[in-house]
Amino acid sequence: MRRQFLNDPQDVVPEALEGFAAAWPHHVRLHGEPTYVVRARHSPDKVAVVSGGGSGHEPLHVGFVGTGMLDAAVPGAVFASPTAVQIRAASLATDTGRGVLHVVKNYTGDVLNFRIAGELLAEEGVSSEVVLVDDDLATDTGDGDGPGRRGTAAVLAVEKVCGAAAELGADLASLAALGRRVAAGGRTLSVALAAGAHPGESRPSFDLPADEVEFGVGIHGERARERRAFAPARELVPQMVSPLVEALELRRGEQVIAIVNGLGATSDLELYGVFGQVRGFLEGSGIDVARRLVGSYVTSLDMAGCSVTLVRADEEILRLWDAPVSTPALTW
Amino acid sequence: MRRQFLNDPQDVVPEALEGFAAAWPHHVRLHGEPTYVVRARHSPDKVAVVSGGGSGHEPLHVGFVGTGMLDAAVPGAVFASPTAVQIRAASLATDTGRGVLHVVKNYTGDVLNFRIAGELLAEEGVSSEVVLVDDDLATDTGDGDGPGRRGTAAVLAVEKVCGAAAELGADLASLAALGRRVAAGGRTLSVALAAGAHPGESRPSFDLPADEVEFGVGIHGERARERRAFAPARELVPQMVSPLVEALELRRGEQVIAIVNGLGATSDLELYGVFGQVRGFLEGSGIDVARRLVGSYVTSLDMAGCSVTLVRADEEILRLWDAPVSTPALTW
Amino acid sequence: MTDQLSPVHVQRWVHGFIDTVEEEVDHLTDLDRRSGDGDFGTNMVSALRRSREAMADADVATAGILFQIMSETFLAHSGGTSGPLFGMWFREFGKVGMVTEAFTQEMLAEATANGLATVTRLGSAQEGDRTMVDAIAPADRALREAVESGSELREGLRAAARAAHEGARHTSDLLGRRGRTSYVGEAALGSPDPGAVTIAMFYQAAQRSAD
Amino acid sequence: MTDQLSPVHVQRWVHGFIDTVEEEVDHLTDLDRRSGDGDFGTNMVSALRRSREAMADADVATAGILFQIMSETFLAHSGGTSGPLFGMWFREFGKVGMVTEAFTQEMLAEATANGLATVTRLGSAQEGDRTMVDAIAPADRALREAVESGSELREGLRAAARAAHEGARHTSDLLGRRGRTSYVGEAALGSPDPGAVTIAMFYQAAQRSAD
Ligand SMILES: Nc1ncnc2c1ncn2[C@@H]1O[C@H](COP(=O)(O)OP(=O)(O)O)[C@@H](O)[C@H]1O
Ligand SMILES: Nc1ncnc2c1ncn2[C@@H]1O[C@H](COP(=O)(O)OP(=O)(O)O)[C@@H](O)[C@H]1O
Ligand SMILES: [Mg+2]
Ligand SMILES: [Mg+2]
Ligand SMILES: [Mg+2]
Ligand SMILES: [Mg+2]
Repeated sequence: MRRQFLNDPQDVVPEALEGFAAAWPHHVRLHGEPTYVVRARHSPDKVAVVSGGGSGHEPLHVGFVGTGMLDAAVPGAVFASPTAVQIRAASLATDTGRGVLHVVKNYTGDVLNFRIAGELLAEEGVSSEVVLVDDDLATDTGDGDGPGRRGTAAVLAVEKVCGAAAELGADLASLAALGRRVAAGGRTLSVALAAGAHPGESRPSFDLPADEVEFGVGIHGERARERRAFAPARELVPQMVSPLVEALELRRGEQVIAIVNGLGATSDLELYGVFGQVRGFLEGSGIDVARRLVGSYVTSLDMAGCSVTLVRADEEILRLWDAPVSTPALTW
Repeated sequence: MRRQFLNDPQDVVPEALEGFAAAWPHHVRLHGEPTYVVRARHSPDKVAVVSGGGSGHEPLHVGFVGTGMLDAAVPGAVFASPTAVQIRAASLATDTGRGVLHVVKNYTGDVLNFRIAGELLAEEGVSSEVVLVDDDLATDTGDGDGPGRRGTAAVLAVEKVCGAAAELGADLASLAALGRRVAAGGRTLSVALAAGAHPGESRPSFDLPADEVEFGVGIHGERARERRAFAPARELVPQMVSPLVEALELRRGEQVIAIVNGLGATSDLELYGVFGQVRGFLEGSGIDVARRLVGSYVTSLDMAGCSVTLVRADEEILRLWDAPVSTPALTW
Repeated sequence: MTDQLSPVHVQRWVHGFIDTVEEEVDHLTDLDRRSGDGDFGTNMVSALRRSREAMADADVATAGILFQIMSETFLAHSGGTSGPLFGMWFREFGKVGMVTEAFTQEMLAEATANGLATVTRLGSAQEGDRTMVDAIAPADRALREAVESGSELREGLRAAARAAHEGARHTSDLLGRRGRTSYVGEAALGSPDPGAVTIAMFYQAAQRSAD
Repeated sequence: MTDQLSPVHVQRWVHGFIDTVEEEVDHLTDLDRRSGDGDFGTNMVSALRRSREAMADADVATAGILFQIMSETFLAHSGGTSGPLFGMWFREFGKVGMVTEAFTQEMLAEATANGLATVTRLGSAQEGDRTMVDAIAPADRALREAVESGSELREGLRAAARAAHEGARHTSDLLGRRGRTSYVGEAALGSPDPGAVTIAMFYQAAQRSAD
């Protein structure tokens, strides 16, 4: 039995957004009809960085609106893409004439609606570029014709790095190139110990036998392609990290940003334990964990699980990662 | 079936602490034997603010070590007080000669061990004061002889405000008075929808029927005195807020800091929804939500639930609340 | 009778289309259940109802205005894959009819061609992939031919409606290669693609409006 | 035989105490199960074993050193309520015996009185609340009397051990008012408080060491 604090399940997103905006009045403003969230302090003369996607992944994306990261976030319904009109409106609201960078997780609906929004914007003379984030190694089929890898927690790195560069005045083309470089160097693997439940539903979206984990799970309650044996963290973590290192062809001496991300119901005790193991594994392979982030940033409602993301880093990326950021969910 | 990312359940706290320290090298240092966490940048000539308690409440307390908040945090085993020797060592490590403020949640073990540590410190010529935080309205029996109200999320406000005042140079006596004032003006009520599970245990610490919530639950997996009917947030939230307003005797025009806190497995969507209702209720009563914090700060492993804390505020408290803070879990 | 679709015709067309979809909502949903996730009918009807509400206050001065309203409504409110695609589809009709009072056959052919281009560009589906494109492409060919051969509007619309209908029917034999139906494989064989069926209804309503 | 407890006696005392607690671990745990959460015996034994390990390397130059080691070990490692209280209890014996080589009866009375004061100050329990205080207070009175009446050390220790034992036994009839046993109420009646029983073992071991 799963229950939540909510009223009408239909209203969960609008009610949460109102609460969110009221909680962070110095950081964000909520716009209604169409719905989007923008920075409270508009920044003149910079490329606008805009992201969005289905709700249920909080703090993503609304939690990253603020100085040094997103200019606007466009939330859809739970696990459903925002509409093109929302995206267009958020982009028009934040465009300063220098164009809009759309950071998009690779899901059919998101890609479609952002692409449409881009066309609508172009007709209004607003230039935009899409950075597609497709880091989920579990959906890497090598099949060029399919939908491609899903987008998950690496989106955080793209938003942070591009947000910082935009703040420093980068133009749209170089931001797009930068974002694509970060995304290309990011891979993620996620493991679920228990599914989350949709608002208002008492059953989790899948059931797992006691001796198995969902290996390579997504963030929309869908099952993974694979189930593996449940095991202590010291055995599960290498199964997650080792394929990432291979896929990115990381070599000794290379630097990475490591993100250990809780999927909703995972305790900090566990996440920090996992991070310790991730770090141990990488150091054992001679890879330098130059930066790291541990916490629940890209969630799947109240799923129990965690993801490990590695993002190849260089001096420019690290400098932008380190640049000041002030948002509800990330501040330094 | 509840499962976690862990190795030997015995090692969960030390492993998490190592991961935590590795994740925040610019903020904290981990000391072993006895175990405690201190600020990476030692600040000279200020009263040290030290807190601690059982683990399983992360990010509390270790997540609040840093500039403008705690100088040290002393974690015990899961749900068990740290020892007096740990507390003494952390206090000696951070004392600059101006004394140590101990912020203590009201639990027998914590109170006892902090009190003993205070006596040990006194013998070594280090002065210390205890601020006891006892905000849990559910355990307010009016019985002067009992253990008194438990300490829960109001500890966050005490640590933030006292941490800021200490940073500004306040002396031990005035810090203690300030902390007691904040604590006296803080009350909390917590509701659980599902219990958490101890590391390594597959069963939650209690089971709830589908139509009931644990009303007035604590943060150690213990049951509440009362079960109430499960209801939409718009009905549950007033049941939480209204007694707080009454207990604090808040009047129209008064200012509060409101903290809506997730107990571990509660999604941001829900917490922000709850905050919206808390705010609506208070505004309807003419009470000014001068500041607010929404997130999972004082948890009970992976418990599904949330707490609402109100802290009476005045200009001094708000000024100190607003003062800069830079810790793993709270930064502005 | 007419070689143009005046605003009155367009109103008949659009409302006729909405009426048909409303009547067939269960059927459409059932088709999506066989080949996807079963939300097509409800999604479509809810967006069309919203459109109808928005049209109530509209000043029907141009041939395109109703399509523009449908387009904005679909783009603003419709989730799923088909919502935005239909939003962009209607948009092409709105654009072509933006400055004039009536649709000529040439304009309908142009809007169809533009719509086909837009939908294929955005959705990357080819004819034969078991999508709405399988109804649009034949209608596009029929209208193009009608324009080239100089046949009259009603003829052209009848040909387009027939072509779209045949195209939709033919999707029963196709394996899905785009959208959710691509996950279902052979299980979808035997029933047509709901998006394609809806396109057929769109041209059927156009034809009827001209009769 | 002796009017002082030399380091050798103290060693016999301390190890005798630890031996007894180890032998009685199941009994003590069972008592805590009846009146609390059932961890008393294990907690106590694990802290005492650690203490024994730490004592192995210690230079037994003063009468108090072993108690100091026990105190530090209990304060550093023992959870629960009794751990830190026993840590502070042993500490008073360590302090009184810090600068001399042997315990006189006066010193034992002083340590007991200080221990009583410390435990009651920290735990806020009064005699009669069903805690270790119910064994300490009678022992304190017995030693105080022995010192005043000038009886010899063995006499005083015998009286203290008897008093502590009687005090502990008497807790069977008490309702708990401090610590976890206060939640249990009447269910604990009929079996004594494990903390008090342990204090009785402590004085019994002292008496035996002097024999
Ligand atoms: N890539 C595509 N290009 C064109 N049409 C598509 C594409 N993918 C799906 N469709 C159309 O969308 C219809 C399904 O719409 P809908 O139920 O809203 O999608 P979903 O529920 O899968 O998001 C299909 O019948 C098909 O005609
Ligand atoms: N307030 C108190 N003052 C003195 N002794 C106490 C107090 N509370 C408990 N004790 C002693 O502690 C013993 C229980 O110790 P322990 O099992 O470690 O406690 P718990 O498991 O309840 O934390 C009791 O038998 C009693 O003698
Ligand atoms: Mg569908
Ligand atoms: Mg759908
Ligand atoms: Mg016990
Ligand atoms: Mg215990």
